[in-house]
Amino acid sequence: MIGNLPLITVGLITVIGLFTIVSKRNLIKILMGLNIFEAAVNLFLISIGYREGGIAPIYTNAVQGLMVLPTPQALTLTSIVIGVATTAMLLAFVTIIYRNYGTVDTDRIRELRE
Amino acid sequence: MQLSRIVRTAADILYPFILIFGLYIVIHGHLTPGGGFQGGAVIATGSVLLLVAFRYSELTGDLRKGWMKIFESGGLLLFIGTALAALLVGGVFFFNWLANTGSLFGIPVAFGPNPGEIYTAGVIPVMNLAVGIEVWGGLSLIVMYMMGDLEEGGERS
Amino acid sequence: MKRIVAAVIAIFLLGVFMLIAVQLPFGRPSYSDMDDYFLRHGQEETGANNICTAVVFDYRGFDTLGEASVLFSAVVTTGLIFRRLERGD
Amino acid sequence: MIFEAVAPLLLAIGLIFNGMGMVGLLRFPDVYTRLHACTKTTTFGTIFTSLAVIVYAVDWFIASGEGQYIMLGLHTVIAVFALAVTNATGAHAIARAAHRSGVHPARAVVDHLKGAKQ
Amino acid sequence: MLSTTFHTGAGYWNPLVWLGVFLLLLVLAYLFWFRGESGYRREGEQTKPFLSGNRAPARGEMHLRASHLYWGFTEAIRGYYERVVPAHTGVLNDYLLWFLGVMSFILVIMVVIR
Amino acid sequence: MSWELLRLHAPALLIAVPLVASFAMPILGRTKLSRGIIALGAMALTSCIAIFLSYTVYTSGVLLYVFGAESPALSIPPDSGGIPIRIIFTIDALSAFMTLIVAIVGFSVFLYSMSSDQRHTGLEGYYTLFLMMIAGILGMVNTGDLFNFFVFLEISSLAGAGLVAFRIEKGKAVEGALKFAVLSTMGALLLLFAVGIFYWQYDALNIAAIASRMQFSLLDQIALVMLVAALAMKCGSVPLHFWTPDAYSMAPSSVTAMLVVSSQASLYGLFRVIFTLYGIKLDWVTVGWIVIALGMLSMFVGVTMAIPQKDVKRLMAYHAISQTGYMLLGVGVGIAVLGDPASLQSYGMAAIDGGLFHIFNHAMYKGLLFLTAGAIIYVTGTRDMNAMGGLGHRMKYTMIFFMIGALAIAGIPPFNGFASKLVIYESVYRFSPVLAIIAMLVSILTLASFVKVFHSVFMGPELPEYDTGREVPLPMLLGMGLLAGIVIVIGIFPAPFIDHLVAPAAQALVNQAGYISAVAGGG
Amino acid sequence: MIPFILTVLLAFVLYLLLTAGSGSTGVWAYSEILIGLILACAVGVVARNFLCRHRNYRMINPLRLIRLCIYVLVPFFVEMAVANLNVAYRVITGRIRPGIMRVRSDLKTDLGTMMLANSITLTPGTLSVDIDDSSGDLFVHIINIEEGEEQKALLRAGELFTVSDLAAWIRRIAE
Amino acid sequence: MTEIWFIAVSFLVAFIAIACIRLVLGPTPPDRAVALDTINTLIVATMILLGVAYRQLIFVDVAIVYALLSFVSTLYIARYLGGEL
Amino acid sequence: MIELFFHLLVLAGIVFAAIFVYMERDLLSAAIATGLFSFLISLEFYILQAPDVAISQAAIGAGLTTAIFIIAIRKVGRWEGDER
Repeated sequence: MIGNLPLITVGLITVIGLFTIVSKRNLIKILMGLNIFEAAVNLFLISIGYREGGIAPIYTNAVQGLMVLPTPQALTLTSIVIGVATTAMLLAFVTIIYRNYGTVDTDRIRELRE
Repeated sequence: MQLSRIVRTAADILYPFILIFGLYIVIHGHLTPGGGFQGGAVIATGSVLLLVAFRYSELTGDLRKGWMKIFESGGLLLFIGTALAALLVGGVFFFNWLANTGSLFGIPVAFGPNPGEIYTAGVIPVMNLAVGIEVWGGLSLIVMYMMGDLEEGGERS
Repeated sequence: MKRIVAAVIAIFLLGVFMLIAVQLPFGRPSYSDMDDYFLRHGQEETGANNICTAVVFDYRGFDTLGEASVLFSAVVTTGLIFRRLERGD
Repeated sequence: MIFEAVAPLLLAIGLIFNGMGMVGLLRFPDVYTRLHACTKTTTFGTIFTSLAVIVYAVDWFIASGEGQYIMLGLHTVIAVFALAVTNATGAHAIARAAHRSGVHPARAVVDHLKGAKQ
Repeated sequence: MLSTTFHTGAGYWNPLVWLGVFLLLLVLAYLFWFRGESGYRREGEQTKPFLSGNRAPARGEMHLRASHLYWGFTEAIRGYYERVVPAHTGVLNDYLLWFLGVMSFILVIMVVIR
Repeated sequence: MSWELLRLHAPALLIAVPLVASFAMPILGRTKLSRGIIALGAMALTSCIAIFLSYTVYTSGVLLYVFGAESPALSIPPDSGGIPIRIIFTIDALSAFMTLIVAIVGFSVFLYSMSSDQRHTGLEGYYTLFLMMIAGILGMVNTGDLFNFFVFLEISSLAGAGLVAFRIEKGKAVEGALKFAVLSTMGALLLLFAVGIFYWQYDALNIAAIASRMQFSLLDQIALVMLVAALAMKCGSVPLHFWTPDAYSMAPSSVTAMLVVSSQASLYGLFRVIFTLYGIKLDWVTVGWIVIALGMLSMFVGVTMAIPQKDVKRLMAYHAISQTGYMLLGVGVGIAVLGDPASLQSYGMAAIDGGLFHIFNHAMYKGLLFLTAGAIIYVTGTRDMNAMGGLGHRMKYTMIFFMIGALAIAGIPPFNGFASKLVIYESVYRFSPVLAIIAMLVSILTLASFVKVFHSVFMGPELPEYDTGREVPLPMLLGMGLLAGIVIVIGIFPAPFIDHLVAPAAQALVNQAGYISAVAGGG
Repeated sequence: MIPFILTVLLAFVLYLLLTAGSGSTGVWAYSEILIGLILACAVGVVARNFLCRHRNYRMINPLRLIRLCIYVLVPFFVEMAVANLNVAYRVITGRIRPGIMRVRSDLKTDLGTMMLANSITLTPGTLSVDIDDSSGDLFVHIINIEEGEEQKALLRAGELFTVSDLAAWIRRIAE
Repeated sequence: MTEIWFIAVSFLVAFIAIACIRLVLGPTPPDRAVALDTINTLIVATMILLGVAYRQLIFVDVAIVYALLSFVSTLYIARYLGGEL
Repeated sequence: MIELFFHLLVLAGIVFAAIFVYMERDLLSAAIATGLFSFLISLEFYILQAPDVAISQAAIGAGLTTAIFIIAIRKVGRWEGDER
């Protein structure tokens, strides 16, 4: 139980991120929540690949021993790149929305409804 | 307005350092922590540093969108071209056709912990370089677009 | 009203994620066949000392192509929506 | 071994200075004095903790003769130099931004910059 | 080889037969039309609408616009529309909340109740 | 390159060709001519490869392609504990079926787009994203690896969002794109979370490998819920459909036709997860009823929301939701009887057949309808139906194509919509009569709302404001004509189509053991 | 051309520092040197206009570089140690008397100004806040101004330091 | 012997926690930026020490990346605060 | 044991930073806290023996994400409830 600390953290920040996304009205804040959620998923992936007492999966000058799982790290790398691409694109969208609507409040960005 | 002279001088001096360090990370991707994406992001952060230290309009001579676009596309084409070249030598898409052949980047590596030799790992260094160039172009372009839009006043044209 | 619903859902999801966190034993993966294969054979098959890079660019190189494409499309999108409208429309 | 004798001392010095900086960060009244506290002390403390690492690297290099320890030492030196330059510049940038954004030094006896700008 | 008969499991369906019937109906319609009065004039006073001496509406005004259609239908199930249409608020948070809510709902059904 | 080599490497080329064209586009696509040559050439080549690939799969069974191995069939190396370690494309009949859809719709849409979108700036970016999106959809439907599915889902989502935002002169377009992108990202991240859970339990990412070890523990159930919610959102089923009309109505019309296919690729992912990943170990009654409930809601809410719409593309977007409901209904009935072999044989397979057949038909006629809507907007410059009227006098071909599409979507014989709806009605009636009756009612309402569109757009006197309007250019007509031709042909010859294309796909979907053994037997 | 060569040299030296210890026999492997040269040329192409913005090549002089090294290792380090003791004292006692003063440096080059400003920031009781672009004067936040000092309109840069005059050192290095 | 490194790292992480308090309390954004800058420095020190503690000497590269790049975000914050962006 | 101590502290810092991002109404401060969050996540990756990911997260979180967030904040205004 006490060893599960990273996973518990994953749960906590996932929910914080989701709650930020759901309850905040500011688009920038929503994107920050999305960032937090992304980081939570990345941390989850890294945590499931950790082996107790393991070392990084790099043979250069390493001591002999158990190594942590390399695949989750590869997956996380991919996921981080995707995350930054998404964030950049969404921020560009937000600036265009502000230029056209004069606000970033989701309550007022609802030209498309019904 | 921009940041003070001190910061600009520091940015000037740090820029080549960041560049060579990023290239070091890129090219040593198969030996040390890092790789194409990380190194490319480091180099791109160098461009981002220049963009914050100087005005975007001051940089147009040295940091051009057109070049960055070419880097981006060229890096990706190199990447996918390396992968497609495997079809010509009889492998499968993304087959590591240079590894353990003894030619360029094809020195067989000893198993277990060793200091590492840069001419190993087959297509991995090539792909690292390709991805590094692509990420450099891509991430720089994003910030350049945003800064350029900011300095034009952000009005609709 | 909406905030209450959001709070209830958040608490429920917190429970679910805590359940996941407690169920998984941290630091002791139950299976590791695939990764042990990488650690055993990665170095001789690809010649890279960094197994993580070997996985990224060799074993799962196709994912990396996809990842680079995602970045590329995000950059192209950013360029598109900051473009100037010169002709018509 | 030199290392076992010197390293705890260096680490202790570094940690003490870092700790001073943290106390200053909490205690001082405004941005500028806090910058005084943390920029100097953390840079200095990090230099000392890194010195411990360098001593370790030198020690092991003498003992084993492996190239990786040279690399460790040099990389640490590079990291520390980068840190010194960036820290000082960053502190300057923050101080300038703070002054321009209208944060005036608390309990200041004199402020020439304010006069110079008008 | 290209059989048009299509066994659906409960019966069968052949579009060619249907087309045949359709053609037959067309022929019948043509026959009716053919037997009609031939003295009808397309132009002239005969085709003008007579609105008790009022001005005849112009070309564009005569057109029945889209929102005039199905007024009765929407009016008949007004209670339904009054609930469903406002649910499409156009606010991003609500969309996300719906998403998480439905996910929680399915979780409750799948994991808790079952 | 010899024929045999092409046959061997078709799966790789299928992804590589559009990607290479897309990467080269920003450099080489500066002029109109080079742009057109690259885009249309790459799409034509991709379509040819796709059709060839589908033909190969339908004639010779499941095709494996292992990326990065020495030979394409070396899926499981010795010494790896029986787990495929590399990314594998597992192309069975269902994947081939979806690939065929992408090929046909993609080619028509590109043909159409050659003249419809030429008025805008930034076209090289447009075609870059378009080719990227097609590559993403093709990757989604062909991959046999969960993480790879996530990556391609992101590619198609991001490229799709970029295309939705293409017309930045309207702020609304960016609004639709933002909603689409945020929701897609959320869904994709939840999918990634589920992938993490699977990875933890089974140390595998390949669908077949996970499926062969699946235990349906508590964590698997949670992962299933995450996957179902995320993919149901991506395919636009009520009550997760809110982004759909926003994104569909704001995108350029050619893009919208492709977004429909993108949604259906997500639908494919949903079915793949339920049938192949979980299969018979699933709690099939509950999941089946959940899918049926989503389908019924989608059908009913979609069509009723469509009726009062004034925006022609928004109306069609709601119809897309409604039609997605049919597919969910058909396949949901199949899921609900999955564990009961007798019912599965007597009507379950027919329901799945109907659902899959409807995917194909819907892609064709909905693509056609969106393209005609684009033609109408091209001529009139507005999308408000209240401002339209009398266009039938000048746009005869467009009117005919629209009529074909509208009759097909309403399920009027002899068009293809009728054939698939007939199969769904009959099989669903044997499962639960109420559902079938509601489905028929929805069909009637669909007809009603398309009569409204038809009347208000094409009928009536010529409006003075459109006196200068004329028929759209030839490439647009060709693109629409291709789809219309397929609609008619399938409507008249449904039986061979079902027997040779849809039934193998449905068999492949249900046959989990076959999928697993295909992957496991490759090495 | 000169900027290119300079940048290549700097980059190459940095690369060699980064990869020291790579060779199994010597300090550097041959492959690393070859690749380092190629990469350094690439950096030279990209960054030459930044490193040598003012076409000022004083720093090539090896004497100046040696002086720089000595400066960093001895007077600067001593000043830093004094500075930290000073700050520790202020932190514990809380005895501060802050203010911002104008400091005349007489340094002309950007590099010299930057070094002086950074030295000021890292040395006792001072923090460079702003720079007057026309005259090159620094505005320095001083944590403890001596009684009476605040009356002065201008401080000399050398007065800020306690042990040795760093401003003079920097002038000898950079000007 | 490795215990020393871990003890030092624990102290440094505790200092990071203290700086986090300043980041939360900080009445103005410049204060927060100062705290962020401090945290960066401390994290670099932590990373160098941890790399040695784990006997993974190549981990130092991460610290260099950090030392070089954390500066950029500080500059952006400063430029925004100075009203110059 | 001592490893657990600083691990716990880092994780607590992560949660703390996330909560601060949620609570803060000043978007600039929230962006700073997002930066802090990124740094701590990166340190956590480092502790969990994933240096590749740590470099990646450091470069992205330290340099780029904060930068583009601040550029966007500069465009749309600094306060959360601020309207034009």
